[in-house]
Amino acid sequence: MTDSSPASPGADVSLHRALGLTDDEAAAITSLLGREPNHLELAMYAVMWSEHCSYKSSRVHLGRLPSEGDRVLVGPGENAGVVDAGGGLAVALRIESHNHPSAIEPYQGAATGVGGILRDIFTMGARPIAIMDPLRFGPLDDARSRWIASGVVAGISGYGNSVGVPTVGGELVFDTCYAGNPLVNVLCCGVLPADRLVLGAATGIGNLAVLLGSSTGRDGIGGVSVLASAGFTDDAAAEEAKRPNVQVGDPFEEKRLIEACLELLDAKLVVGIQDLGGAGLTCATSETASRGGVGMDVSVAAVPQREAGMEAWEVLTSESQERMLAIVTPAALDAVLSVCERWEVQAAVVGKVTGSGRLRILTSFAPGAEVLADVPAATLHEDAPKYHRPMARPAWLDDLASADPARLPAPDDCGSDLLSLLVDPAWVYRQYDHQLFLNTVVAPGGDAALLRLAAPGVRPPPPAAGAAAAIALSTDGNARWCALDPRAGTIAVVAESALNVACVGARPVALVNCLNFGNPEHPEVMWQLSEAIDGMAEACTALGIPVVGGNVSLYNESRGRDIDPTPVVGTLGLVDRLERRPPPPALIPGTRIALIGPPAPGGLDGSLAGSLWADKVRGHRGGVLPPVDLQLHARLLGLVASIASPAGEDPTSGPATGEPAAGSSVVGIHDVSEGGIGLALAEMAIAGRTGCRVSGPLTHVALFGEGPSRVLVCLPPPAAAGGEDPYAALADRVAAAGLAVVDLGTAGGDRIVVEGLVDIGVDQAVEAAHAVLGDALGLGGGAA
Amino acid sequence: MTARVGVVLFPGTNCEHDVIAAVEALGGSASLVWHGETSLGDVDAVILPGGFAHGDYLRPGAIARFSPVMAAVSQLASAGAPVVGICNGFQVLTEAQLLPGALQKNAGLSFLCDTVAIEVASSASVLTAGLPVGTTLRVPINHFEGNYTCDAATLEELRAGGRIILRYADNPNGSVYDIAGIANAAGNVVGLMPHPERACDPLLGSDDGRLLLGALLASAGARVGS
Amino acid sequence: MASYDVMVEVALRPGIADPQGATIERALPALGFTGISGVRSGKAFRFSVEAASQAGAREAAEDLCRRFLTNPVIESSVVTVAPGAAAGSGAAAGSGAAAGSGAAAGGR
Amino acid sequence: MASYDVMVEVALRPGIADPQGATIERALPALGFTGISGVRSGKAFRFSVEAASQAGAREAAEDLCRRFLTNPVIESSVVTVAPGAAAGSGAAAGSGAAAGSGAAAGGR
Ligand SMILES: Nc1ncnc2c1ncn2[C@@H]1O[C@H](COP(=O)(O)OP(=O)(O)O)[C@@H](O)[C@H]1O
Ligand SMILES: [Mg+2]
Repeated sequence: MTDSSPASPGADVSLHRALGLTDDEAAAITSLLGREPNHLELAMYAVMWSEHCSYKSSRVHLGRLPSEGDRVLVGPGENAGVVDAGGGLAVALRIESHNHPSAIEPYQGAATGVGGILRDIFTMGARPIAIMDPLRFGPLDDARSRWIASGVVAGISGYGNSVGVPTVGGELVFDTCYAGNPLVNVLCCGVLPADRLVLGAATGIGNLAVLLGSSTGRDGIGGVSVLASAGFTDDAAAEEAKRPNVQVGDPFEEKRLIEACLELLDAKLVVGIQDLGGAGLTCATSETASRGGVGMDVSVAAVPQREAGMEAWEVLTSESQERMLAIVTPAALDAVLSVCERWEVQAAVVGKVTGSGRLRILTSFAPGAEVLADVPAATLHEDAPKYHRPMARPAWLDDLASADPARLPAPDDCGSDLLSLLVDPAWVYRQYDHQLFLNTVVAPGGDAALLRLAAPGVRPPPPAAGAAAAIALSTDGNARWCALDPRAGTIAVVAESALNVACVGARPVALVNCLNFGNPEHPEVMWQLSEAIDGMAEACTALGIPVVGGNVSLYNESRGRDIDPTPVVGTLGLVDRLERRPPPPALIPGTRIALIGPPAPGGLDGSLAGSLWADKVRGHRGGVLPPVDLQLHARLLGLVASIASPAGEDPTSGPATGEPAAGSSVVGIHDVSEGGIGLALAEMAIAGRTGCRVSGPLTHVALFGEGPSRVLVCLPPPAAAGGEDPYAALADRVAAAGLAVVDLGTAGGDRIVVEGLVDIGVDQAVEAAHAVLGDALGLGGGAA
Repeated sequence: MTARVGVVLFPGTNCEHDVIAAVEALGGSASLVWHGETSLGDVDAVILPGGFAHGDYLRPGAIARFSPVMAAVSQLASAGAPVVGICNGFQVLTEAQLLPGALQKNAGLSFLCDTVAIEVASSASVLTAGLPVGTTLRVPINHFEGNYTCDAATLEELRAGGRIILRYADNPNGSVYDIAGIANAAGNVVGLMPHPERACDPLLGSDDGRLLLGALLASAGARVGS
Repeated sequence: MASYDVMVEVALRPGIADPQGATIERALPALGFTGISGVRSGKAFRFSVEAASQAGAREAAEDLCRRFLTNPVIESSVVTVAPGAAAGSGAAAGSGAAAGSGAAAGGR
Repeated sequence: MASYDVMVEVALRPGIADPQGATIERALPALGFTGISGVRSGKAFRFSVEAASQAGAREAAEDLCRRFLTNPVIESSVVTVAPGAAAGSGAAAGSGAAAGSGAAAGGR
């Protein structure tokens, strides 16, 4: 190359370090290019090879997750996983974290997190139909944590409602380990006709790359902004670059972008499409080119810019929100532009697909334009380093294991302990539109969300054999468990998530995960990550649930302390027939309450290791987690899904008789998780505004103990079930599945009574659960 | 005869498909009308559905009321045909001054999505015709700006004229006089914050909304017949 | 034609309930603020107007307030106009409280 | 102690995207408004402060801005203080554009 070769760098060896690249990485770039990279090229590699974009610390471990299954149409590696739902429909699923942005500007951090995950879904050709928001904050007595929590909830509400996608569930956890570093994870699920599936690949030499949506500003230039302080630009720009890189979400732009993109895809006007997320245009252009095995020429001048005087590296690395890159044939361009015009979506041809395999950044498309960067496209995307970072089992785990919480003093009053554990997340989810699209059969508040499988513009599946009628979604994580034993804890988390889905009558078919961990340069953190992945792999393999996607969020630490390991999973379940609402997680007056669980001695009791009670009441986090018997758990999932099934009548039982299906006499159901049987009973009492009188659990350990594979059910008395004893019928099925069942007592009245341990009013419980969040967060959480 | 309902789509509207599904399930026919159209086409009634027209930027309805289609909506309203604004649609109708008053932020200063009890307070509207006063319905609400506000004289006029058609049993948003829905003097232009289309299937928790939308289709159908 | 910087303050009319202002006021004691009362919340807009004169710019801005930026049922506005420094920027920095006494636009 | 009327204008920092301002600006031509550009949207608060001096009132108001009314990461504020006419009212009518040049609180 002669005149048009990229400007050569100064002899500035510190630049790559300032950009976050190691000396070895810089050397690798030089050898890939066969020459020194220039500043722009270095900036592009820096963002693409960042932990966030390249998964360089986690990639060597993620490969151990099982990702194959009959229903998996698209596994990890694409923008979202896609699962075949039968009947010509598919479900796209993806989870992402927006932890760090939310710590700085909670509202916009969370809002842009929602925006980003939506784009991952509609870029696959799917109409987003549901959002979930697993949230973790510092304790409510910390003013900054309250400010973050209320801002995050407002941001999800503000963006999700306005963009017109219902938020149907999530999690809400307050824990000291998240003070200063909240976890804001967002899951999105979409529906598409299986034949509309598009991938983010550029193909067809001569095709055009069209940038859709917002203008590009200096948003989220992040680490790259140090370029300025390295003397890359003049002083005024250096000053400007110190502005915190906060992005502002525009749900209205995103809504128009969704409608425009789905219309383009429906009309088959694009050959590939990709959202712009982290690393902005650099990522979208290099990934689409790399996946398509082609090259691309990109014009900086063609990119609509929101601010004057932007440098090429700013345009190429900006993370301005609400943008998409569509690959279209020249013949389709006019049609594409007219769809965009109708939806008032800005569209500009910024790139051209070439056969060179190289990503070239040009000042413009005019003849004689300068080439600002010229790199093999695939190297940005595929040649990022993979690190086998050192791992070490934390020394402190032995101490934690020997700190047996069974030796903690028993409560003076189990009833008041129970009241102190209650939190009603309704204060949060009442701020979310969870009903749009008329799909939400089980809204937030149940064990899992249950949605009709349908969406505007996507025909509902014909009632063909094998076509799912509904989907169930649950997100789950438990850092208390994972801190004691990341492998066993993650197994328990996957087990719980699958059970939540079963409780609304679904069978789990796929899972996505968001691995929130501390600093990967700490060997203990890498060990935790590796163990969690092994645990997830073991549980998913045993339960037959492929992992179709995920996200890794590292460097979650504040004041030098890593967060407890927090793998969060989102489980997708399918339901074949949907004719009634599944049993609510509520006590129903006049019914018998039974506990289903493992038959092993003590299996129904659980343990206080890593339990909510030990932590919240006694400030104790220790012990050895009870193991999960995954074979038994798989049988439990099948049993629970069938007794909770929302199918009206059992199609296998011959002609319709109007009788409930065998086992469907269960009228209330709730799994037992955090807080043990005590909390599960109280939650059911609150949901049903009905008390209970149960004998057993007999001790506070059995009352608050946590352990896997347990479910509470309500059964009508024999008289109401036409004389047959539902308990006996259930006991037969439970025994056949190799599980145990015990009769705990009856539901009714206005007091929650566990003989010898608890006697509190249902009203008291309702009030206690209700007051927590409103009191703490009601005034906007107070000052930062 | 089947009533034909035009459902107006502004950029940012999101309940249009739900409204169409509900109208069709009740035997009506429904079609989308793009906000940039100057004509509503052949329709007997029009619904402005919920959502966030133009992102609710500035104020809900503030930009939407300038859309070309609004002149046609206003004409249809003067001609006496049913015009119903649901949630964001109600906000658009007040901004367009087809209905009096304004909708402010909820008193609790947060978005509210819930299913609430509302009572029919007047049968003198296309949406409540035939429903006895006092009938209680369970219908979802879903809004941030649903706190109905008007001056004392307007409130008196609304009360005296039987134009307050729906009231909350337990006021969720601070609306004056627990107002959930109002009508114009002729009863053909109606605005309400609750979403009847979300209450048309027992599988989703309530089908009380069928009574309201059913009344609307009957009113629209009656005009066709006459 | 010259460029003028306009600031519009939109406030709720007296007598219209202001839950946001009231909520802020209620939160203040817990934050250690005392002696603050009568909190009212409103909106502020800044923009540039091309006009032949400052009076022309004000007229355009007041028309915009009346027809668009306020809902006269509940809101009133105050318009402040100043000769534009650099056209098109319109950010708040420094240029607050310019000359000209506020005139309520968007009449009843 | 005396009462001071405070006006706080909260604006997005320059460079931070303002979707609301941009949407309003895009809508203007259809409404027949031309020559208006650079629309930025913000918030306005008015309240009364009891303080020993005008400087004390300003200090209290700026502290409130920093700690509560703004997130300095994306917003800046301009505080205007004037001796209170009638304490406690604080509505926008008439009292706009008081003396005192705006000083940016919630600094970098
Ligand atoms: N942040 C949130 N957003 C929406 N829904 C939430 C949120 N947090 C909790 N929920 C809902 O509240 C219910 C109870 O949550 P949780 O106790 O975490 O359920 P489980 O223990 O069964 O996993 C679930 O339906 C959940 O979806
Ligand atoms: Mg559960």
